[in-house]
Amino acid sequence: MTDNPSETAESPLEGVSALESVSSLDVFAADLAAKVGAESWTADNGTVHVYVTRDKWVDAAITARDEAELGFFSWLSAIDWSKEVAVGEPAADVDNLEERYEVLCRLSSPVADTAAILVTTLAKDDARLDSLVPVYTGAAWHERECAEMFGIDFRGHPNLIKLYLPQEFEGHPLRKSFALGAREVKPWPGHVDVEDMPSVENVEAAAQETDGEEGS
Amino acid sequence: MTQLDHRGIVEVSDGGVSVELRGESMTLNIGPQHPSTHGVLRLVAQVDGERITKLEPNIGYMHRGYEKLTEVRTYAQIMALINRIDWVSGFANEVAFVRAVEKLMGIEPTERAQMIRLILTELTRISNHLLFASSFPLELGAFTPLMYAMRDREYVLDLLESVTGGRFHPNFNRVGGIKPAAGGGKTQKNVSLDLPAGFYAAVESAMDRIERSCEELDELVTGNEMIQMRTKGVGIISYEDAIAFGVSGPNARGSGVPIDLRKVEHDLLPYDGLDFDVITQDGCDAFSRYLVRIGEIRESVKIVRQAIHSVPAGPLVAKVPRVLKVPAGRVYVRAENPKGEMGYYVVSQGGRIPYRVKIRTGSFSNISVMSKVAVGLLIPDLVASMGSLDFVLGDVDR
Amino acid sequence: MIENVPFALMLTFKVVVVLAAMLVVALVLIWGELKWGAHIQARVGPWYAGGRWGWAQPLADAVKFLQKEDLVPTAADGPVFRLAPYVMIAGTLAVFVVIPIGPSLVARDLDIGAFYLLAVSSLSTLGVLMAGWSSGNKYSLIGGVRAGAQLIAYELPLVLAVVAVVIEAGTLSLSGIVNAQAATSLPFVVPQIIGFVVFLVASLAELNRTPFDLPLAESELTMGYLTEYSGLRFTMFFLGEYAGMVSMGAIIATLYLGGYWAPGLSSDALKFAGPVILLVKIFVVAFLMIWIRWTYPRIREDQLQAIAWKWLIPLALFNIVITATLKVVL
Amino acid sequence: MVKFPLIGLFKGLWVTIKTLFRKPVTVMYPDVKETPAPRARGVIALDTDNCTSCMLCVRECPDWCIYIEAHKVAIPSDKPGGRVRTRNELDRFDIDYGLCMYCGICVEVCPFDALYWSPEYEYGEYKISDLLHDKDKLVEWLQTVPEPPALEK
Repeated sequence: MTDNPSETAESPLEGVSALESVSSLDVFAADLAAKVGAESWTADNGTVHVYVTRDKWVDAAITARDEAELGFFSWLSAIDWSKEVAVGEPAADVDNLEERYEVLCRLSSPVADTAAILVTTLAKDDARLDSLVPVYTGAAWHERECAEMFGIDFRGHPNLIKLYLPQEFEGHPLRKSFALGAREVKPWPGHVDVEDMPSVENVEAAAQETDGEEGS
Repeated sequence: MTQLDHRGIVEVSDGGVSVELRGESMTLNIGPQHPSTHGVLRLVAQVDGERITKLEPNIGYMHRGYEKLTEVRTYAQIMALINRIDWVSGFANEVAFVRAVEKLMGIEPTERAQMIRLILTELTRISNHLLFASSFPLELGAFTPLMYAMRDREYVLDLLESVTGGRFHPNFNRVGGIKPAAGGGKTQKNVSLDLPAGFYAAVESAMDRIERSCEELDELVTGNEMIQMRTKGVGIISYEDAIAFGVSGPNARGSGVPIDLRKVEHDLLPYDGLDFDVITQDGCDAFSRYLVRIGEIRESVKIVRQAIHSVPAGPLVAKVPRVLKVPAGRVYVRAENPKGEMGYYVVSQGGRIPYRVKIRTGSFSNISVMSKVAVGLLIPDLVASMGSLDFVLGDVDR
Repeated sequence: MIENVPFALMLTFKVVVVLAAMLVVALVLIWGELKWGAHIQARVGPWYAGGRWGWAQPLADAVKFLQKEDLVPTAADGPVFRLAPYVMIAGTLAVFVVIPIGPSLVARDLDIGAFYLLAVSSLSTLGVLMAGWSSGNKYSLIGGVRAGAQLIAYELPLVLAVVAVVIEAGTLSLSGIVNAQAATSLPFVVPQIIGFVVFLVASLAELNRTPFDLPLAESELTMGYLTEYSGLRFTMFFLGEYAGMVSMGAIIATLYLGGYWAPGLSSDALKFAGPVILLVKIFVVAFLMIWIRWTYPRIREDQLQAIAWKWLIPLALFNIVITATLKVVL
Repeated sequence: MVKFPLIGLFKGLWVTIKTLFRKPVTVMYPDVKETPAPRARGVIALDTDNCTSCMLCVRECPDWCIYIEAHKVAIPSDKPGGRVRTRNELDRFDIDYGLCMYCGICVEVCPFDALYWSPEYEYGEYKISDLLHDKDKLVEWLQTVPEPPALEK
C-alpha cells in the first residue's frame, strides 16, 4: 500500500510519483482526499481508501455526500487488528502491528461508478466514534451491527441496541479474541490416524533382538 | 375537530355524528413464525385497529455469523459457503467473491469461463425473479401464479444442474475461472466440466418457455385489476429514501434510481458486449417494483440468448497454484445480485485464510427502509410491500 | 301425500334427509375443489386416497380432523368458543327448508320463502363473529371483526338483488319463483343479468371466499378466526364453508337458473328429474366459485367496503328500478 | 385496443381455464422417476483400491464430515530380497451425510481418483444417525456412478 503524504491544498497530484500512470481513479481519490482533508489515500486493486482522523469523521461524510455526490450509503463495518488471534491466521508482520480498530464506511454515487471507503482508526481502549445517522439515515442498522460485533460506541445514534444478537448476549463475536464455539467442541478429524504395521514391526523388533542391529 | 382530552375523545366529526375515542394501540407481533415474512423475521408493530403507527423489524433469528466463519476457512471453503447467503440466487453470490480474490492475486480469468459465468448468473437471476413472481401474488392471496412460476422455474434449475451439478448451491466458481475437471486424480483430471452436449438447444427451448411464462404471468397477474388495486400506491419508497437507506437492485430501480451495476462495473463480467437495457419505473410503489422484476426476466432472457452465441473457445480456468496463497491487500468488489448490490470487502494478509471478509448484501438495507415506509399502512398493505421487496432472511442476517 | 305419519317422525325424517344430502353434496364439492383447483394449477390433486382419482380424500380429511386434539385455548371464552361452529352450520342448513327440489318436493313451502332465506343466511355471520371474538388471540380478533364488517356490508346488495327477482316473479315463495320462470320458459338470469352479477359477487363475500376471504387471510392473519380451532370444531367450520357453498349454489340456482325446472320436461317428469337438475345447477355455480377462487387475489378491507357501497348497492337499486318499470310497462 | 374496464379479470379466468384442460405436469414419483442430470451431486462413491488415506479430503472438508482410519500393510516385493514396501489399508472411511453440504471439495481435491460423484438421491433414512455411510456402503454407490456426459463441441 503506497501511503502518500498529506497533500497541500492546491495541487493534490503532487504526491503521486511521476512514473505511476495517473489513472482516473487516482485523480478522483486524490481530489476527494484533498476535499475531505484526509491524512492519506490509496487506490490499489481498484478500491479507493481515504484515511481520516476520528474527529473529522462526520464532516468527511458530509463533504463526500455533498461535494463528491456519494449519496448512496453502501455499508459500514470495522476490522479488529490485534496481535494474538483466537481464530484463523494472525496478521502479516505481527510484531510491529499497531493494535487498533479500523472503522470503514463505503459511500458510492447512486448514478455513476465513483465510490470511496472512508477509513478511521480507533484506539482499542476508547473505541468511540460519532454516529453518521444524521448524515445518512441508512447508517442506523450498520452502526448497530458494528457496535454489537466490535463493541464500538457510536455517540449520537438514536437507539444503539443489539441488532442481531439477543439483548442479554455478552461479548463481541467479530473481535479476534472471541473464539469460535463450534471448533472448540469437535476434535479435528484431520490429524493423520494411520497406525504402524503391527506385523512387520514385530518381525523387525524380533529380528533386532535376536541378531543385534542387523534388522532390515 | 374539537379536542376533548379529559374524556378521551380525540375527534368529533362536523355533525357530531362520529366520535373517535382514543384507544391504546395494540402491539402486534408479525413473525418470527408468520406465513409472509420470507423466513424468520419478526416485525413488532404498534397497531391502531389495522393501521400501523410504528414498526420495528427485529432480525437476527437467521444470523449464522458468516463473517466469523470466513475467518477460519480457506478461500475454496469460503466459496462453498457463500452461495448459501442468498439461497435463491446461489451462483450470483459466488461471482463477486471470486472476482475479488482474482483482483487481489492479479489473475485474469479466461474469456470462456467469464462468459459461462455470465450465462449462469443470468439464469440464476431468472430463477430468482420467477420465485418472486410466485411468492408476491401469494402474499396478495392469489395461489395459482405460484404454481405456474414454479413449474417454469424448474426448466432453468435443470439447466443449472446439468452444468454445475447443483441446482441451488452450484459451488462452480474457482479462482481464475470455473471448475475445470471433475477431480484431481489421473483419470478425473481430464474429465472436463465444460458445457454438456445439447446445452445450447436446451437453453434455447428454456428461454422460449420462460418468455411464454412471462406472457402468462402478465395476463394472470400484471393485468389483473385486483392486483393493481392492492399494489398501486402501496409501500412508497421515495427516490431520496431509496438512496439514503442504501436500497439497491430492483427495489431502487422501482423508485426511479437508474443504477444497474451490470452497466457500471465493467470488469466484473463481460456485459459490455451484450445489449440490454436497464428497467426502471418511477412509480415508487409495490406494483412498479413488480414490473421492474418482470421486465428484468425478459432482459435476462435477451442477454442469455445473445450470450450463448458468443461463448469463446479456450481453457476453463487460468493457471493457478495448487495451494492458494493470496498476497496481502484489500479490495471491494460489488455485483448486481438479483436482490440488490452484493459486495465483498476482502482483507487478506497473505495466507490461505483471509483476515477479514465484509459481506454487503442487498436485502439488509432493503429491509431497513421498512420501518419508515410502513408507518400508516394497513396490515395487508404491509404484507404486500414486504413481499414486493423480495428479501430473503439469509441475505438480511448473514 | 303421506299424512298419516305423525308430524314429529316426519320432521326428523325430513331433517335427516336434508342433513345427509347436504353433507354428501358438500363432501363432493370439497373433492371438486381439490381436483378442479389442482388441475387449474397444472397439478394432479388427490390421487391415492380411495383407489382411483382420490375420491375418498374428503373422507380421509374428515377422519384426520376428527382424531386431532380438540383444544380450547385458556384465553378463550369457553361456551362461545364451543358454540360458534354449530351456529354457523345451523345457518347454512336452515336454508334448505324452503329450497324446492321437485315440483312438490319441498320441506315447507313458505310463502315468504325469499325473506326467510335472507334472514337465515345472515345467521352464519353470527357464528363467524363469535369464533373471531372468543378465540382470545389478536389475529382471530382481527379476522372476526373483518368478517363482521364484510358480511354486514354485503347483506344489503344480496337483499336488493333478491328484491328485483321477487318483483319479476311477483311472489316471495320460492316454488312460485320457479313456476314463474317455468311459465315464461326463460330463467331469470337473462332478464336479471345485473341482479345475477350482484348476487354472485355478494354471495362470494357471504361465504368468505376469494377474492373476499379477508377473515381467513392466510398470508396476513395466519388463518383468521379459525386460527385456534382444531379437531371436530374445525371440521364443522370447514364443512360449514362448503355447506354454505351448496346452499348459496342452491339459492342462485332457484332464483336465477330456474331451480328444478328444465326446458321441455313435463311436470311429472320433473318430479323425478328435478333433484338431478338442481344438483347439476349447483355444481355449475360451485364450479364458477372454485374457478374464481383459484384465479384472483384478495382485496383490501377498505376496497371491499368501497365495492359494496359504491358499486353493488347502486347497481342493485338501478336493477330494481329497471325491473319495476319493465314490469309495469310490459 | 380499447381497454374494456375489467378485461384483466376475464383474461385471468381465460388463462386458468386453459390450464384446467391441459395435462398436469406432476410426475407420479414412485411409479415414474425423473432421471437427474449425469453431473448432479447426489452421493459420493468411494473406490477403496485408489484411496491411500492421504487425509487431504478430510482436511479440506469445510464441515469436518469425513472420518478416516487406516493402518500400514507390508507388500512383499516380487523380486527376492527386494525392499518391503508399505501401503495404507483403510479401516474406516465414513462420510456423515447429515453434515455434508455437497460442496464437492473432497472429490475435487482427491489426488488419487478415489472419490466420485453419483446422481443417486434415494438414500433417505428415518434416523439421522443412519446418514453416516460407512466404507462398504460408499463402495456400493460406485456402480451408480455414470459415464461423464458428452460435451458441447
